[in-house]
Amino acid sequence: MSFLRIGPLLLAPLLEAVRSPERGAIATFSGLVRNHHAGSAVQSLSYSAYQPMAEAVFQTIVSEAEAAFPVRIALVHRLGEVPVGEAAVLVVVGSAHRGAAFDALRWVIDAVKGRVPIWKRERYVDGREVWVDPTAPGGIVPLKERL
Amino acid sequence: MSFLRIGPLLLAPLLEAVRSPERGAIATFSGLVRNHHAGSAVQSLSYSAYQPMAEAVFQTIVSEAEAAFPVRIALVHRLGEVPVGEAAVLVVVGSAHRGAAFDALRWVIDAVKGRVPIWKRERYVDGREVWVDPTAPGGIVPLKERL
Amino acid sequence: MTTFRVLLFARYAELLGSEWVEVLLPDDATATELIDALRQLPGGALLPASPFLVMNHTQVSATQRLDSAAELALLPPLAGG
Amino acid sequence: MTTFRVLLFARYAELLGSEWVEVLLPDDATATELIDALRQLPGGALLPASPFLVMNHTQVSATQRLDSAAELALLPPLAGG
Repeated sequence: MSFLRIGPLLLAPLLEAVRSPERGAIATFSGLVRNHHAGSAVQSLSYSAYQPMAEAVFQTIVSEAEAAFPVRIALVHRLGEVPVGEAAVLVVVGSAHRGAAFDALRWVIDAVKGRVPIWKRERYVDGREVWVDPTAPGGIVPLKERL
Repeated sequence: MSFLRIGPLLLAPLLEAVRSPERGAIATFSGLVRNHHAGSAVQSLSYSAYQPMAEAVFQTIVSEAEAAFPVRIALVHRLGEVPVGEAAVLVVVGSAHRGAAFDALRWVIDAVKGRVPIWKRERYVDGREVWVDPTAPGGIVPLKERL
Repeated sequence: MTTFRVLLFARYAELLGSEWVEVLLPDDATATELIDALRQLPGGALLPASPFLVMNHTQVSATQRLDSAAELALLPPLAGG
Repeated sequence: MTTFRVLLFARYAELLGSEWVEVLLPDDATATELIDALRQLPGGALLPASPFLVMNHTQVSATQRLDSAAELALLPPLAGG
């Protein structure tokens, strides 16, 4: 199964994937494209990935989380252009009890942000385009001047 | 707006209620009826409430959470019979960033469980019926013998 | 003396066989006096000595005087969520 | 000498104007030698001195010897989620 998707992400199939009669708690996280970043009005953004490695790392994260917590995980991440307000990532966790579900949810989204080879390019309303780079001053790096 | 509902609960309208272009994180919790409790196979359960007080306490919890965290909250709780696998409570939190969303989500569901005057009666597959009572030994109290 | 009406829920309604009861008490009765009277009613012996009593949706302490015009309710241990 | 092919992504692909590059290096070249060579390429000067290099999806340390048959990739700072 692929974790990377082109086009809008849907929560319902992920909820179904973790639902079972012995699980009493389902926690979800939706990461949506905000209309502001680094002080600028965002028009849209675009995700790219090192796809085979990203798929492998997503699977590793899910396996590690399911070994560390008594939970079942489902997640998807969007690739390509994402308009403001739409989801870039969805994580769903099912568990017998809510404590483990919340702990695993936070762990998984932190791992996704920290370990999966995915990159984000932002287009601002004023026409500028940048790479999002958490290690750069201000968190962004301008695209090269077009020739 | 009423927080108590008869019949199946839907996540989608709650997601819409907290969605906005400046909120990049939506976290949800669904509390589902499990098929086992206190060592017994559950057939169904039934919620009752002190309705006017419950509505007021839900509103207080939402207001307190929205004052304590930079979030927007939506929630509903089901009343009456709920089959195994269906949701008894849904909590949805929208925020600019995920940390506040997770913190508020956990706070709200703990507050709902601890402060809202709602009661739960469980029917087991073997025919027994009990009141759920977290203060009782084993967490349940049998119903009186029927005359 | 004044009639105090008390709403009952869930297991307490089951124990006393009704969703509300009325008891006659002095006008300035306290929460403890009300609860003692409820425990004398048929089925009331299984009520705890210090149940969760609310007046107009707010918890009442044992020594607090009650207002018979307010909405009084006796709440079993909560089990929502 | 062996040809090492390196996949590039996002800003690094933009800097070097390509989604992959090939460089000729000694058979037992280390990660540092590969990165030094990449920084000599047109547009490569803006690459960091110690970028995130992976071989078959696993991070490579600076002194590690590379396998030209493995899949090498240079990863900009991650920004998923």
